Amino acid sequence: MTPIPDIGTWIAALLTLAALSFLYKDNPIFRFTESLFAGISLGYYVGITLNQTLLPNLIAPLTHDFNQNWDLLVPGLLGILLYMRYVPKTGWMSRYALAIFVAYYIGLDFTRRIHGEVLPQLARAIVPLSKFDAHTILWSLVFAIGVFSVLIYFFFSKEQDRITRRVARVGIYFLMVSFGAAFGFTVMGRVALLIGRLNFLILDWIYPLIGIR
Amino acid sequence: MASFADRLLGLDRRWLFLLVFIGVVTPIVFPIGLPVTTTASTRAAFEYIEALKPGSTVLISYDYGPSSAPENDPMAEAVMRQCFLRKIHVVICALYPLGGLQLANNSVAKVTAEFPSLQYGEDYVSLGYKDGAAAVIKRMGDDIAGAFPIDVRGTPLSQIPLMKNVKSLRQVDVVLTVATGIIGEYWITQAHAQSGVPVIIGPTAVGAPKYYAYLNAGQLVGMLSGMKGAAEYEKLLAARYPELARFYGSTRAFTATKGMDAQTVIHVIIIVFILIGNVAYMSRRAAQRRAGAR
Amino acid sequence: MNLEFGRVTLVVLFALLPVLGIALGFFVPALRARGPLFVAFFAGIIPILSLYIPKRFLSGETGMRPRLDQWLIIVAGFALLLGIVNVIQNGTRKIARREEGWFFSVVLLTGLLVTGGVGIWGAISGQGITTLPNGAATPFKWIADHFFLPLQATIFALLAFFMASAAFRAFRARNTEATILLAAGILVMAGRVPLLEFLAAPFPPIQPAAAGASQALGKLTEWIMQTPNGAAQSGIIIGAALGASSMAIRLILGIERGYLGLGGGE
Amino acid sequence: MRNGLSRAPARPPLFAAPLLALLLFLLFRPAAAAPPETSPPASPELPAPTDFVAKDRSGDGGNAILLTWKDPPGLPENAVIQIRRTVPPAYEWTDVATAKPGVQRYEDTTAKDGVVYRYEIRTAAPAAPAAGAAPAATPAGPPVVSDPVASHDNWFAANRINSFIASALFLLILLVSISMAKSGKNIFIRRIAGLNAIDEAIGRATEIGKKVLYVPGIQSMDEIQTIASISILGHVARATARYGTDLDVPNKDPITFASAREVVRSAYLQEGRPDLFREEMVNYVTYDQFAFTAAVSARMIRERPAAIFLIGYFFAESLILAETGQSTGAIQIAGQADPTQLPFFVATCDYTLIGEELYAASAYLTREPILLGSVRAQDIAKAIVILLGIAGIVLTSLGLTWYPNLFKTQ
Repeated sequence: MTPIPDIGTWIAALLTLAALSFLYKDNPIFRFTESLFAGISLGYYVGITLNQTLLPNLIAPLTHDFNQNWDLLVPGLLGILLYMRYVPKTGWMSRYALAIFVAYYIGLDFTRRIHGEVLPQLARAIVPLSKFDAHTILWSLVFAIGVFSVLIYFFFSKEQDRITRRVARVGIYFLMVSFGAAFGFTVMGRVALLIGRLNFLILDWIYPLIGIR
Repeated sequence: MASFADRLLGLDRRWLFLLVFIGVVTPIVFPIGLPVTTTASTRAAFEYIEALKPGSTVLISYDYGPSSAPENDPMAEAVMRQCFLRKIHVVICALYPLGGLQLANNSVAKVTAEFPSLQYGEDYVSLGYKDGAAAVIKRMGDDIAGAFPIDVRGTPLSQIPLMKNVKSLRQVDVVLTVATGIIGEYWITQAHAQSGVPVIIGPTAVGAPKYYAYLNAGQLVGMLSGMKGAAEYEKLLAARYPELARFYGSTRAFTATKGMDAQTVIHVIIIVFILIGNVAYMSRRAAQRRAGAR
Repeated sequence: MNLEFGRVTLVVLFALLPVLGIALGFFVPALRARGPLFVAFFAGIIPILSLYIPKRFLSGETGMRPRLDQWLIIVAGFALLLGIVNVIQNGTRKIARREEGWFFSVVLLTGLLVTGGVGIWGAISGQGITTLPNGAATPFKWIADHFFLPLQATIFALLAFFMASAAFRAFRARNTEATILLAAGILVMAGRVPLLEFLAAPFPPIQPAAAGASQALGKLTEWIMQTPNGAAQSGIIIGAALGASSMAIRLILGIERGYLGLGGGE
Repeated sequence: MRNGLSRAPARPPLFAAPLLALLLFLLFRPAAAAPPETSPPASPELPAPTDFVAKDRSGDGGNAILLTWKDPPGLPENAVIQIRRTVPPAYEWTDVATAKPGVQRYEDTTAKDGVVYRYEIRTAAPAAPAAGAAPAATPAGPPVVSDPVASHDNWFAANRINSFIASALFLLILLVSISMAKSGKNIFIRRIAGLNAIDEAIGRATEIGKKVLYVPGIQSMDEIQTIASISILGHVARATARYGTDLDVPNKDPITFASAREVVRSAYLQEGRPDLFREEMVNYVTYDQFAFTAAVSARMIRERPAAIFLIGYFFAESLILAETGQSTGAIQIAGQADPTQLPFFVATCDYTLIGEELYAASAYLTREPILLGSVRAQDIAKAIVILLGIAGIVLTSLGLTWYPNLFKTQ
């Protein structure tokens, strides 16, 4: 660690302060910072995409072992097809690239839903009410009631009668406990982020600046 | 009363922002040292390392990124200080892809600077970063040099005195994984399960619950859960070692104890404001009802 | 040349069919909408079949599904340029017309061109975008470390402030639901930090009791997170997964086609 | 993870497995080869494992042989099972692995498809536990040799039969419900508050002459929530086209951006107002989550939209956007299917579409029979889930502990 903050630390510290100034109100310095951030971040992903996606996944395989990877020309062409939308007459061609991209990932997503979410979550909700002590049984019962009442809340195509309305109400209560608890649970992690930022400002910038080590 | 309640309810949120800011800055600059009670899992980790003989080897793996640094940094540093005081050898590696190595380098530089007599290569070694956590851990179980052929300074492991007797995880006495995300679990399911090396984990508070099962099953010898766990560890260290008590009482650097001060203060601020808001809301509603009844 | 069955099938489905569709699309306008939906069906069905059919041509390491995955990572890489073109178009227009705030568009475009430029240079020159052989940072990494990452972390850290203001405003006992939200929120917040010990600090005699209560509160927090919160999350996840599955099936079957700009439904 | 088979007793019947094994057995019946020589000589006090079977691991992508055996009674505590294999007709045994007692199974994933192997197992007890002792010195029991076996890739992942049945059943329910809805069956759909508010919010924006801001999440079109959001965006854009209200759709993902622009353009066309559509309505900001957040938050403060829609897949930025929007006094409607960010939307927005409501939205807004039929199908599926769950709790409580395993997937 250098005793006097270097230029990089100065830049980072001033940008940190400028970004925090948004909390007071919008101002030209924040606007400058926010525009710079938008530009740099986009440029950053240009570098990342080129060096970490296109180079290793497309260029390198094609140049090093074309015979094994000749088919990668197709995604290259599909990628270029996306740009057909900038020519009004041929805009419809780009639909092919979009359709393949979307449908593949949505198919993949489908495999995660019933297989990876519905069945395992259902298995989790099925807890025997005989094996353990009264305490555990009560908690298992609470868990099961929670899952099923929330599901009943999500019934759309049936008019609620007296019973289902009450069960759905219990479901809403469970949702509210969950939202409140999750909110409270998250505060700590967010404060840790702020501690990290202020640590940087105080320990790496201000202290060296005023000569405290 | 009602008008005061209205003013409270319509409070400019920037006052709250200012309070939060002060609440975090103050403990960083002037530590308060709020009381922390130690939990069994932290004590277990502490005592396990206390029981190691001088010359044993502890591996500390930096398995987290910058966003959880305030929670995770103090854990790694506290254990490192304990090891150095007890003349236990420390091997450091980093398995988290984004920024893990830089964190490890900074943190190691900071702590080793506190112990000027330490010799790199004799007392501690930094292996650097390797991509593909699960595969790396698996490889280290058989052959550490296979996973990390050279250390962070470019020296082949075979030429490093400390590594002479540490060929695989089997010769490591305990692993501390300071982790966010999945890498901590790899140490349990791969390293501990295959080579039997004891594991201590230092997860973020959000990640901690899932490790209780491993702790109960005896697959972990201890756990420092979140910033609170790290603060507990600092308290245990300060109680055992007067020099660390002096250090933690006077350091300018960030410690988990300061972090917990800030966390507690912010939680108190938020809870107090919620309560104030509710009192003001109730009194306004009561006033409105009275006005309506008239 | 590698002419495995799976690979050739991919090329037929996602190169030959589209080329054919485009060629015919010039003469039969109806195909401009139908063609993509037809191809989409095959793209969507491959991962689903692959879940249940472990045959190597489909699901093996170089089979159709993993290979299609590699393909589409490349397509996504190309897509970034779509956004960049739009940003440059909008920026230059603002500057050319001297619209309000045009100066900030200059800043934005400068940031984009400099950072993107050194990133492209890293790829062309072969020096990469991390560290140079002598251990120094590349210009790209230097910009990332001192501009990009601090800003990212700071905006992320704004959440600490917004958590406080949102809690103050939202956690009010307006009705039963809001009261439950409030109670759960306060309990969990109090259980995460040694709050009771803090409050008991000035009164040494009650400190042990406070420490005990604090731990009990911690346990209660864990119970809330695992039992009622876990149950509600399970319920949300199951319901949402069914909704997502039905949407996925409609999309793969070509019933849902709004995402292509083809209007809703049929 | 392919080790799921270790839970074998608790899973649905693998009818395919014995069938395949039989087939293999017929294909590779021992070709009357002389029993292979083994060395070193057996040590008589170590008992041999029994019931040794080597077969292709079923339902996988090939290159794996499954070995099962029974530990002999009276196995010494420090004993291990040595596993070796050879490629007949050559009989050069190579070490594959050692297994601890009690495991009684091993998956050899180094096998090559189509190559015929024979496996041999035997008990071995290392004389001294000291590491580095020569393996040749360990006394070993008599070997047991398997029939020849070869691995191959399979046509059906038998261990996924439960999810296969569930998916097929859901597809069936969906198609039947859609066709019933299309044939004119009237389907009720209950009120969803957040969706009624959409028109109200756009109406207010029109009154005060401010724009409508719509953020379709920060994920790409590879996420179903984004698709659902894009479909709601179509509805919002039709309304803004009808009322002549300004619309602003900032994007973080470039593919979502491309799709959103098509959808908005086509909505303005459908409403007969292509003159009102401007390309800048749907714009691209940046690919970084927090740079996007900063830019959109600033836009909220500067341009003060009257209505803000945050619908799609959001991460940590949810609260920054929603809290900033709240401070501008805009009507805010949020929607997300994934539960993680819902607490923050619920705390800061006027209306929040929770979980499945996001997917029911299109049906609710358009009342199209196909979409109503889908919602119906989802309800039927939920009813089945609830019934299976309640039945499960009753049955497991009665001691049928295998029941929940019917739903465990691998």
